[in-house]
Amino acid sequence: MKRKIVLLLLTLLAALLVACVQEEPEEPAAPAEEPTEAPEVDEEEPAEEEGEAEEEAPAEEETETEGEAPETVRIGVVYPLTGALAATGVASQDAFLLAAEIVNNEYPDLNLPMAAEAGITCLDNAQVELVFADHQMSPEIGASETERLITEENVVAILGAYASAVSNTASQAAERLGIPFVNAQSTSPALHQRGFQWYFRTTPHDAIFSELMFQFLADLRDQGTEINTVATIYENTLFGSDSSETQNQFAEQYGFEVVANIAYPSGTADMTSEVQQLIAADPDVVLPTSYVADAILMMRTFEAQNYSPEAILAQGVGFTEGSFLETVGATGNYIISREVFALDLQENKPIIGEVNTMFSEMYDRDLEGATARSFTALLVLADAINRACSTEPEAIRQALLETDIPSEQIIMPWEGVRFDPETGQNVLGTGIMVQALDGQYQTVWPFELATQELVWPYPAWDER
Amino acid sequence: MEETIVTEQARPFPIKTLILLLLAAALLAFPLVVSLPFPRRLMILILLYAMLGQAWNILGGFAGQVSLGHAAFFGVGAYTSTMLLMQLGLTPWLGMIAGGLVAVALSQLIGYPSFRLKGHYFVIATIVLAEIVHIMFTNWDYVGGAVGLTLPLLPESLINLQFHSGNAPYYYISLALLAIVMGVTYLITKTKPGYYFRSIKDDPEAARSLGISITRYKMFAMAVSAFFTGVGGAFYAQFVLYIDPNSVFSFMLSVLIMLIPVLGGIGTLWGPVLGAFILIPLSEFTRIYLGGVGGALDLVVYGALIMLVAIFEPRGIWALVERFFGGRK
Amino acid sequence: MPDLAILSQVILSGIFIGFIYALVSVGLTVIYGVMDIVNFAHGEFLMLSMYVVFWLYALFRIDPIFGLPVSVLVLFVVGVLTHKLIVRPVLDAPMSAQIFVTCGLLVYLQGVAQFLWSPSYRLIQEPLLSGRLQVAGLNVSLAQGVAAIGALLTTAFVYWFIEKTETGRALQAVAEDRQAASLMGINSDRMFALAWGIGAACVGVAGALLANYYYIFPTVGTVFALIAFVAVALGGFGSVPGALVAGIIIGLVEVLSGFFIAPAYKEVTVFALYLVVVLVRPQGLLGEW
Amino acid sequence: MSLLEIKNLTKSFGGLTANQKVNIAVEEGEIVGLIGPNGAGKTTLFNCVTGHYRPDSGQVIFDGHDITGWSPERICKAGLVRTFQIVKPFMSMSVLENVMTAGFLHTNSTAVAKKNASELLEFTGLADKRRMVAGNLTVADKKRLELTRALATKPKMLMFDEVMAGLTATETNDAIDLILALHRQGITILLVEHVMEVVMPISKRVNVLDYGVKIAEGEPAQIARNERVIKAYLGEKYRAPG
Repeated sequence: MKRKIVLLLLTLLAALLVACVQEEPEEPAAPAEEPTEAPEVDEEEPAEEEGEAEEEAPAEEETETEGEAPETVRIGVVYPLTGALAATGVASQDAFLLAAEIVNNEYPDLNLPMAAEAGITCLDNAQVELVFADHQMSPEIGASETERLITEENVVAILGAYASAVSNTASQAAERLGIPFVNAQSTSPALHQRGFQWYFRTTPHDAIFSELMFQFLADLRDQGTEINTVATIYENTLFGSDSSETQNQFAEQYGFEVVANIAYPSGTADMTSEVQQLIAADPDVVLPTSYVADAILMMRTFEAQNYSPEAILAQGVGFTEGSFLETVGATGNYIISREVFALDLQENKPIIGEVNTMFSEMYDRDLEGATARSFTALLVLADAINRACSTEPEAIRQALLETDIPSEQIIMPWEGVRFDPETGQNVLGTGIMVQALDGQYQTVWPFELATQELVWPYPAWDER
Repeated sequence: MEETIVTEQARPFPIKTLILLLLAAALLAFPLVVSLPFPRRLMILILLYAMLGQAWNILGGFAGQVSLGHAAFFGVGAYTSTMLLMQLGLTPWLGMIAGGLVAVALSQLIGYPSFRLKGHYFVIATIVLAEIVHIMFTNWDYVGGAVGLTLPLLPESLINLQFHSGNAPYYYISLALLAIVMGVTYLITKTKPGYYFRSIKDDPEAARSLGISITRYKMFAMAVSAFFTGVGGAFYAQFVLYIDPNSVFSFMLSVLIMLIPVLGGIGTLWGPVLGAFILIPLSEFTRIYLGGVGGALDLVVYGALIMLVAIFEPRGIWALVERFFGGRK
Repeated sequence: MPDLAILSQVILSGIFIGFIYALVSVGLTVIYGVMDIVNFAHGEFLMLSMYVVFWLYALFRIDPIFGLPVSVLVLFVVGVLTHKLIVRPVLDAPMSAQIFVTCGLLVYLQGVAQFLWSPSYRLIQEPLLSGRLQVAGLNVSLAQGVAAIGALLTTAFVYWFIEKTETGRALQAVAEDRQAASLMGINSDRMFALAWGIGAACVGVAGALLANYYYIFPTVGTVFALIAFVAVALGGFGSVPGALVAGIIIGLVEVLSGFFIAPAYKEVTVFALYLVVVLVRPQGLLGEW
Repeated sequence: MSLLEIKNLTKSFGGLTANQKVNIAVEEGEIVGLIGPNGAGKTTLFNCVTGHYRPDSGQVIFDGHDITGWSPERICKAGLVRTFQIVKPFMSMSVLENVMTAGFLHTNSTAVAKKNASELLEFTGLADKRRMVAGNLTVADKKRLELTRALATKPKMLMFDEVMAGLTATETNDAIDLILALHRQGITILLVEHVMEVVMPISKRVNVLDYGVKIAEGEPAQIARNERVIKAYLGEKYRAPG
């Protein structure tokens, strides 16, 4: 009997392994390459020696495998590849791979940093190689993986970590080891205020977004729409509570009354009581801050309870993630969300369309906020490495500080990328408001970028 | 039926002592030989989890009270030392002891109602109580709520318990903590409380009829267990320098703390250490070598291995070791 | 004081979600009642059944309501296999080893689900049971209403099966005393497998009904698992009516406390209720000691 | 004053009265028997006296203390110790460890506990099995172990719950010898038995329970002649000679 069990389990394992191995080659620069026997890097402070070691060590590695291949520059990517946020993590992985593809090969037609020529031109066209690590949403694992990538995989910089709580510890590890940490998506406002030297954030943070949301509401009010009251409903971890807090500040500043602040436990089984509290408070505008699972459940509950406020104005993330609209279908229509990115921006910025075509051809899905920001972050980093003309961390850090990428060269609606020298925050980042119409988010604000007329108020469920 | 002999550890057994000495030497020499931070970090985690597993083992293994709520003790330990450091500037060493003591207080609060329950009712009660603590901390703004606490970066020193240039000091501290817990556990098994714990596990009714206050000794086991779990939490906070409710109070942490001794062999002195040395690297390496693919293959392998061990050696891997040595004798 | 309409809506919703909790818990309590084993992978069974109906819908356009029998069948087989492959070897092992093995199964199934079906959120967008009824001014989601009825019927069926049929009595006999039962010529191993089959099949019903309106995800099981453990203990381990009553109570308490106190604390009230109940009645509401 | 005095003890479960106003007294230094057919309420009475059940009404006085409602551990500490009808050794411990555990009631020193336990095992004849796991002992040895273990708490009085049930004739004789040896050391003994043959010859007095009520008390010879007892329980098997 026991033997049978073993056989069964082992066959299953083997089958899965085979399936996995077969899948791998499809992805360029497959992440799961065998961990190279960490070349004798036994230094105490890897940061210092990194620069010199880089010149020879990676070259050695490569000669073993590919002979005369060009030198590679390794970049660590610490993302959630399993667990609740795995969907986003895996999508980001694709975006990073596309960005690496663009850097590593010649795309003279793309008006993007590093696209025209192959590799890091200044370093003899060295190829960018991504080393992925899974932090499983654990701050502890995030830190330890960062440390591992830096000390054992010899990466010259880290991209991470999506979730703010993990970015917090992971960037701390990078700070300690003196390696640049480029943060593409974490939006917790506290992150850039820690006085770190090695932390750079390309994305705008939630305080900026929250303010934009109220600017949007104030614009509408100025146009004569009657908006007086708002209510926040947010998942009670770092992301949600931060968001609600800043929204309360800006509500006061812009003269809106907050009639309810409803915190709910993330991953709850049922949202009836939350929605009933909203119904009882009866705000004009509901401001939800949620990850995708709760966002889906929330909208289904709105529908079941026949609840339709004047507007639903979401703090992105769960509501804008690639899978959300696709998943909820018609239920998601008319939601307004702050967004960092929208495909229809290509009407004003053709480069977005070009990149999206490549992305969807390779990965069979469109770009969205998370992936577009991942993509951008890697280009920013590659650009800095190229200008640094070195793999030495300090040189890269200096180059990052001098980053000045114009708006035309990024696929974001930002005014560009330029880091505040004190905090490492991109000071040119901004956002847009989008509304879901026929299963697609369309830009509705700023009005000059709008591709669609705003639908206001939110139509009642029975009148659709 | 063969005559089964209960091994008495007191029996002189030079090979055992030799192995022990070699092991100790290897552990002490490890950071000198391996200077890469990651393997060291892995070792620190192994030692920390071995300590946590052993702390659980005192209550769950020896006294037979299976708790799935130990994350609560871990979390309050971490939060207590961190808050004392941030609010009063108290050295984490004292914070560690304070954290342990707060965990003890919590354990007595949890123990009082739940020890009246038996079997699975007790298990569920520990889960539920730990979840209550988890939710309370998530919503308690004074301790940072859901955002958690980022520990202030202090100058590197032993008294500050912060080391930034290398993690060898953390390694030795975790090794020392494990050594202390092992020592205390050994002492317990050799003295009255150990005998009482085992009698409670084997047959509580018989134990009572022999004058043993089982509630008092269960509470005692829980207190010792909670103390070291709390100390472990405080150490963790110093090591990671950031704590939030979801990482220090999570149910999965409680499960992990239980899995380690169960894998290694519950109610044995070396089981939790063995369990940590297998389980932690297993989960780290499956994640590193399989997790990067994003296919959750690491979880598949990890889960399958747990099941295989449970099926083939339900008493834990230490039983295998003992059988091996028993066979050679 | 909120007006009556809102209050009745809250109560109604509490009862609805309570039925779902009950249904998930009934399966767990059957397994426990017969074998004294808590299946920590129970939530993952739920996840599997949701994926079964999802794929039937996505690939063959089979509506969840017709996918339900398939889900029940598949889950029954999963339950039996679980018993045969991993539970039987640890039947006489200590409780901790049993927890260990089902925890392993939990991790394994989550991993397999993500590996095979990717970590994307799924939702059945337009099931037959969509839309909402207005009854006396109250909104009743059709999917939730049917789920509640399904839960009630399933619980009643399981209860009838265990109490009134020959096989059910054999199950009880095995639960009571394995050796005595085998003297009476009952194959206890078969009964155990049957208990696992039934327990998992209950979740098969729950998953299929839940999939009508809930998102589907590799770790969706954890959302319901803890509540189910508490419901089973609250109702009394092994008691089918207990699980039903406890499920509904939990649903009500959760929604009411979420509404009147704060959603952030709704689980705390449920847990506190459990503690209070078992302190007064250590065997749970309807449990036998 | 009696060492143990049970006064008007009543205990019922639901509608079923297991003991009704039972009065039994045991003097210091006596061996007293308590017999009765199956279901007479012996074990319930036993559990009420040793604190495992709480009586509905009535009193239990031991050594001058009213121990009614005390916890089993407290009663043990007062000097009244029991054994179990279905033996309950600590299965995973060795024989020696079993006895040591009980011995820790009076010492905190492992060495002392070990020494005392070894002596006791010598006395009860289990010394050569001291290292065996208790779970692997024969039934007779398990009972012997339980008795040794009880002894290690240095009791004033021992209560045996069907200590001889299921033993062979030789084993029964060994057990009787052991009980008599304990008695010579000055330990008061209450023997609860279903098997009468063993109680009669060694008990000074015998109490008889039937349907929860005490129906007779007296010297073994008197009991053996008592009409009610014979009718209720003895049948033709144990008539007084002559």
